Amino acid sequence: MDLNIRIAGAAGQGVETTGDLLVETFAGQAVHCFSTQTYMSRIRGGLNWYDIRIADRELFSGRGKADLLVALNEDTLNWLRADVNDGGLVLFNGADNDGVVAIEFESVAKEVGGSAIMANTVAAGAVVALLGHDFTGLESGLRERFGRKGDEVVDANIACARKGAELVADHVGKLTGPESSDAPTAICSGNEAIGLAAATAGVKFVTSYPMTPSTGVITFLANVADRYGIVVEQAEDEIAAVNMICGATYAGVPAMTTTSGGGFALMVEGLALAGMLELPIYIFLGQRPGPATGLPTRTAQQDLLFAVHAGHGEFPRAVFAPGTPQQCYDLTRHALEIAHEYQTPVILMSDQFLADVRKNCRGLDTSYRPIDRHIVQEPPEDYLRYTVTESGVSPRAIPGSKALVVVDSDEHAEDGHITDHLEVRVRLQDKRMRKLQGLLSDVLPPDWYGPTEAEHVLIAWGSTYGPCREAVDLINASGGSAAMLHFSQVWPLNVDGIRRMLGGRKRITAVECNQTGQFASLLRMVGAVSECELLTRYDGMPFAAEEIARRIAP
Amino acid sequence: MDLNIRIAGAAGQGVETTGDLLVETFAGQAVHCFSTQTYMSRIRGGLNWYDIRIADRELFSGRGKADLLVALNEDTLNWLRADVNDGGLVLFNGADNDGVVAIEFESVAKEVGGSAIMANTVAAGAVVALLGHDFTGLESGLRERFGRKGDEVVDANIACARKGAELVADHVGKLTGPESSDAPTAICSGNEAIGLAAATAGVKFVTSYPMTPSTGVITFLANVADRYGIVVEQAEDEIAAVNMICGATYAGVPAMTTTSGGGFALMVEGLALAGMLELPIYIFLGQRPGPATGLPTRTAQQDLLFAVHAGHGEFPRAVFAPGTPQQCYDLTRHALEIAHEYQTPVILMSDQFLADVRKNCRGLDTSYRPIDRHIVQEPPEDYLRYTVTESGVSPRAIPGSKALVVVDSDEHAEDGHITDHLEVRVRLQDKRMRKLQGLLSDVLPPDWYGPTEAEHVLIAWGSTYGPCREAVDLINASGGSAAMLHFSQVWPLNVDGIRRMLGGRKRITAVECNQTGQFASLLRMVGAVSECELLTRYDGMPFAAEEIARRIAP
Amino acid sequence: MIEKPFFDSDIAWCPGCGNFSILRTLDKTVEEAGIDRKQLVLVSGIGQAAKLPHYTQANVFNGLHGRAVPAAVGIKLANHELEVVITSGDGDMYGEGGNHLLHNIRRNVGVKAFVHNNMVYGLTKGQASPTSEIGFKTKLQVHGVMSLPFNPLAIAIAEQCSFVARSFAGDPKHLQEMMVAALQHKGGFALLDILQPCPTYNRVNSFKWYRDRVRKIGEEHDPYDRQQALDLAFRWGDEIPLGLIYKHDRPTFESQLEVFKKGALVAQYRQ
Amino acid sequence: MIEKPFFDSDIAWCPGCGNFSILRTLDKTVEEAGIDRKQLVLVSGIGQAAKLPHYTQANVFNGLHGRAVPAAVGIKLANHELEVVITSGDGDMYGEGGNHLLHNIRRNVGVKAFVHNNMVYGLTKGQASPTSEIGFKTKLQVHGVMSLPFNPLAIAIAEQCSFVARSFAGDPKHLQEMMVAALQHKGGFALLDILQPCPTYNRVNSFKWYRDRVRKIGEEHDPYDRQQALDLAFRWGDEIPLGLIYKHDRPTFESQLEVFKKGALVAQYRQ
Ligand SMILES: Cc1ncc(C[n+]2csc(CCOP(=O)(O)OP(=O)(O)O)c2C)c(N)n1
Ligand SMILES: Cc1ncc(C[n+]2csc(CCOP(=O)(O)OP(=O)(O)O)c2C)c(N)n1
Ligand code: SF4
Ligand code: SF4
Ligand SMILES: [Mg+2]
Ligand SMILES: [Mg+2]
Repeated sequence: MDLNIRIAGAAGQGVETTGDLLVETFAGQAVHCFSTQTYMSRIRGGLNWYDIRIADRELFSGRGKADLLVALNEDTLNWLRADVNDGGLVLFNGADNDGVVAIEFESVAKEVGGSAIMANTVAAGAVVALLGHDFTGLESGLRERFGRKGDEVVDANIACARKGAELVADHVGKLTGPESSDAPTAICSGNEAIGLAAATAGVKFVTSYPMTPSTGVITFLANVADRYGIVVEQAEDEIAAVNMICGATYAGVPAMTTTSGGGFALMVEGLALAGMLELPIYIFLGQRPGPATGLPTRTAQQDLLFAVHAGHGEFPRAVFAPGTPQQCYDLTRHALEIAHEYQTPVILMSDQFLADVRKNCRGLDTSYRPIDRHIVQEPPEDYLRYTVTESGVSPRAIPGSKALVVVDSDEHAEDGHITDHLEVRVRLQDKRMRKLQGLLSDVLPPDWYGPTEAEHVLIAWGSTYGPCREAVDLINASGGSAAMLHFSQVWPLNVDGIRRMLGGRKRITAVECNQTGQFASLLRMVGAVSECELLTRYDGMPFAAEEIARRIAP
Repeated sequence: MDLNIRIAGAAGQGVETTGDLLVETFAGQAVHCFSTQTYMSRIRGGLNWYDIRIADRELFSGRGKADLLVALNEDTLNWLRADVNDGGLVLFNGADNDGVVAIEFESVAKEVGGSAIMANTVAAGAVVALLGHDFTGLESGLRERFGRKGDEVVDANIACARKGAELVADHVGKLTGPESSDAPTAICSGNEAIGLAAATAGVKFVTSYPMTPSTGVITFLANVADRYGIVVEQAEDEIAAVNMICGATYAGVPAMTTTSGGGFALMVEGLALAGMLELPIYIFLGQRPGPATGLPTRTAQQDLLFAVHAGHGEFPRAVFAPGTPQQCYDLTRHALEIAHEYQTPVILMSDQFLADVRKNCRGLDTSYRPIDRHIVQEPPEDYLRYTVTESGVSPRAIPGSKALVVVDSDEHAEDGHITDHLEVRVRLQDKRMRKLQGLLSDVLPPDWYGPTEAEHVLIAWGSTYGPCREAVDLINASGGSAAMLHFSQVWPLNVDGIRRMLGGRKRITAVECNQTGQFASLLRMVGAVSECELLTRYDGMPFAAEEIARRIAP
Repeated sequence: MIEKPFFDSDIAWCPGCGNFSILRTLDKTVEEAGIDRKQLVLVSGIGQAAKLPHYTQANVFNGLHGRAVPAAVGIKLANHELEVVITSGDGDMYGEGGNHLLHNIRRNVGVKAFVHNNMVYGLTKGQASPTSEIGFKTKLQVHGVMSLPFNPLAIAIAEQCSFVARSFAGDPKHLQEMMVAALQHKGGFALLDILQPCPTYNRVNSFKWYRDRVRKIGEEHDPYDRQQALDLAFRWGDEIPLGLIYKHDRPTFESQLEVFKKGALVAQYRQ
Repeated sequence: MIEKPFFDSDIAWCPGCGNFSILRTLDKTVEEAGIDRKQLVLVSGIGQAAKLPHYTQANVFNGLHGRAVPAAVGIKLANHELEVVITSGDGDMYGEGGNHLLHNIRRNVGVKAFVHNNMVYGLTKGQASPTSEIGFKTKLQVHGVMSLPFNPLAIAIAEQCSFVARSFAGDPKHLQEMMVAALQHKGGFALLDILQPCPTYNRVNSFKWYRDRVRKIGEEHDPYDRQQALDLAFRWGDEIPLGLIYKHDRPTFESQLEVFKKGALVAQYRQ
């Protein structure tokens, strides 16, 4: 049981609303879901779609073709009809049309006493019915969604859903959705997971300049700000954002910013500042295809080498790249901990694909569990902010305590004051760079998926986790011998560990959503691999598992 | 014959004026010179010095110790006296002091009818005399320098110089300077060479925000702007600078900006813009030690990996790193040509050391020889800015001609207009990246210096050219077997060529003014070397040849 | 994950958006003024407004968000024979690009800036812009905007900008007058702030809201009177003045450069 | 190439520099106002002025060139119990940092900005700054400055900044009065522009030049009168007004946040 439902239409037609409602409905019934979104850089018109894959086992990837296409307008029908699987169905928002199930959603919504915007509910009702799914899930979903708006709205929506169901009655049985299973009933998107992790980990100050696909994180945080006690402020530009969080972090609160490639480019000077001042800032970098504005609403993994080397001068940093919403949550917390433990900036890289992925998630703890900031509460009078230590980590005090805290972007002495003393320079630079050793000892080992003795290793990082993982299953099911090595931390790298895992394999292929194989380059740079094959995609769409399996010729 | 003269004093005491005068005097007499400057980030006080090394053969590096120290104040004397070679002399601006030649420069200047600022001339006269050098060179130098200010000033200066000479008469013969040789009588600093090359190559628009050590380039250009027909404008910030040159380049004139690491960080988004728009902008990056503000007046090579990977998304670029003022000149012109041939941004990396190096230079042509912009003068009516071609280079027209020229930072179609068509995206991205092949075919091969069969290869890039080159001589003179492989183009890299040159060597050592061996990392990343030793320095001072030879244990 | 190629886009604006009127009026202005489109460069940043150059015939430089002004100035300095017009959004010009506006008014290079001021960030789906009013609620400003709105006219006048005007997308006739005046202005940097309803993300400052408030300033107004001009600039609320609000005569950047006496830089390039 | 370590620096300013007086006056103000230095944070960017925090006793955040304001605002929002004072140069605050000034006046967070305005870039050896006068010649502006000088007071007033004042490094008494007023101001963002002679790179606007021109504004001036205030702000040349030029009352950013009702963010952090 593995079905892919595709809701497609113009921007402004409610593709997202319908999709969200359906994912929540299915998940609420403990069905495994995996949804993705594809949209254009415009507010109205064009072609957007929302894929919801449902199955009786955990899912990690989208699929190329749909089993059920819900076409919200005629153009969509024409464009996407060919991508429906044999035996699939098309539900069309319009007049009768050859071989499709046609319902005029808006008219129907109005007929049963709803308004035009309830067309989405009619569609959702029809889909749930078509798959032969239990209707109570959808009803309670509608109740939750519209409860605030009063019973009338709820009732109208339920009526719409029922009518949708009624109108497809003739077709029920043609498609069968998966049964409820042990899937977690909660769902979470990549961006929500990051926001929630930040809020619960004690981030107190968030400032960003809006930029797709990162905006969802700060929007999420704005909505939970009062609950968790956070100041969320839109910055005048990205430079302001990064410098504001440097200030806030200096003053003692965990702080973060969110951006995409172009905005990150503007933050690079501030990143180096955090490196020099030893400030534990957290930057969320949601990637999209470049260069420059590129394809603002599409996905890519093109900023890896940039992020790892961004900033003038040399300073330690850690760079994380989660592969699932769950990892978005776990690694955001972990990244904040690492940043504070080593007093150095961290970057968490995601992309449009993962930002919008929604998937059943177990255990996203919403309780407030602030991380340890590693702050010295009672510093001595003769406190020095940059005391040279063996680990490179100096005791950290914050202003307003018993000691003066001096930080300077110029090279400075242990007391934080500007220096031109070149021996001091070396001492302090060495101190800062020694933190790399600690960072290295705490590096997250890459995840291995598949048989230990696999001949062919697919190297993945960040959001390619899911598609690669499912590709491994596909390859092995058809007689291949593949495994995946997935990196959720991409900097620094534990060279010996990687060598051990990769040594003696017949084939190694880096699977990356970029053109040049950036992670493979990084692995070569640190001496972890010498040669490897590349499987790349850079048209702005994510990989699908089938595609990887197919393109990896045996 | 190889002497090192060190003029040292507080900022504001005329260290630079005296040094410049002496270098010009010696070079004017066809003596080989090599001068360097060391200064603090302040306007008055502190400790600055100016080393002038003179010899009877071409020089490429400074030296650690001085043979003649000119100490302009007492602190300086105390700090630097220990760094005078045995048999060396100290000329001290002050009252008699044990073992030094003491002259009160200012009083002497006033005595002979000059003013206090002519103290520098007294010092210069004394130095020239001490070395037993021909005095006419200094006199004509003074005439040239002060000619504009009238005969009186010239005469007073000459009187000061003569008096200085007179006062050291007792010590003449203790040090002997080199004879005139075949050295070019013109001298040039790294920064001047860049400015001159840009002006003569036809750069018409220069805009920068001041930042040490890059400011000398734009200042030079401001002074020759009227002569060469250039608009030189100080920008409100670095972001403005890079976007202004993108605009100017689009409109058809070669344009450039100058900056250092922190400013470059702010330009990174604009760099990606130039990559996407295919604009041949030229960025001069004068490095200094970071991170952040770091040591603003010191030297470093810490921005290599940053510069090579700067910018979101993937696009071709060429990065140059000259090793001498002559290369600064040649490569600036070459970089501009490459930029225009391939319609893509180029970066030229120097640093404080090389910026301030002054050395005899032959053949810095001051005549205006504008480069070929590769512009289609008469584009067809149906002109498309981004026509897909095999080389990736599209015919370039400029606005104001017979065709409309459309450029867009979003992904665009061949006509330059925004597109969401993902096949077009791939076609255009491939087109842009194909230019890398052309860039690669035009890559400058690294320079080999030393015996072909050397066992130990020192890898150098950029400004370490000179110190490494002289270190090779020192090592070989003392029975070693070393050669240098110097890269004046650091991106892209011709992997096979490098492998051929390095294959089978016993030892390879990368000599770099940074902590992590960034060029070695780059070589590993492209697969050109696997392992190599590192010899690094990152206290803000450049290498000296002796130091390299000494630190490379055999 | 579909492998099908996409189709090419039509105009990416919402039905009913004020941008359509600005586009039509600009086109009409250019036609009627007989401006040679080959000599016209439209420069923009990123945003909904910033897409305008794609929907007409002209040379186009669609650069980075916030950086239309420096790009335009670079173009104009490389070839001051070109007519260089910026058409971009309020976020672009007053937010991310604020520093460039500030310093280019001082520089007084003869580019014309037409700002589509919809008091919101359209393209990124409705966050506050620098001109959003206090209390304006969005998905990000959940408790409403708290910062005082940026007043582009007051700032420009305080900086003695050579030309400062305001118009309204809902009054194409007036808009055309102002565009013509800006294009005819030879005295340097010209700022034309255009009130542009965004029916999708700004439900407060709608067409109707503006129509009820805009007032064309009368003949009696002397745009050279800074005091009067500032007074108009500060008016907002029940009455919103439209028109040529301020002028200041001083030499343009271009007129002061020796180098330009020999013609445009690009024309001087001989090779 | 010397292998000897360097000595540590004393104060890196030139003898006779106006910065000394600003430093002394700030110290005196802090002492006399009884400000707890442990609760005081001095924030600066990069430049000669920006070195001030190193020469006194306070918490110090010496950040990036042009970015003092956002850093200060970040500090203040993380812990609004702290007294956060920016001391930085005109290039820093009005040039590179212009956008932050512009938008933080709107935001009205209670940080105090003391700008050492020497009308030149000191640290980088004498290029024009945004406030340099027309015709000012430097090594880079070889034909003299052509842009109209940036008028920080007029801009701040046009933006209805909550506190706008000007003083002169050559009049420590007046300077102290203004510093005290700024520090006592509880209404949000305060801008104090300090005329600071730079004898090394600005030979035009010398101590004497200022002394001959500065005029303390009289008691009769009503700082709440925007018109009057603008009038003073535009005065420059033979007479340069000093004093508290403008005030505007409106809620601070801090006072509007629910979250701050429970105390400073940093104090709320429990772990
Ligand atoms: C450096 C950078 N930051 C952020 C963005 C994302 N972004 C694109 S348009 C925009 C705001 C658009 O607002 P406005 O300029 O008012 O134009 P509108 O869409 O309202 O016409 C933003 C924040 C970007 N493209 N680049
Ligand atoms: C991003 C960046 N650009 C440029 C510089 C170089 N820089 C340092 S200070 C300065 C100007 C200083 O002028 P101002 O702020 O007026 O201070 P002053 O020295 O006059 O007191 C510049 C351009 C820098 N440090 N960082
Ligand atoms: S979002 Fe607003 S500004 Fe953008 S096109 Fe739609 S209506 Fe116009
Ligand atoms: S350069 Fe000017 S501002 Fe800087 S310390 Fe010297 S006199 Fe003061
Ligand atoms: Mg807008
Ligand atoms: Mg200054």
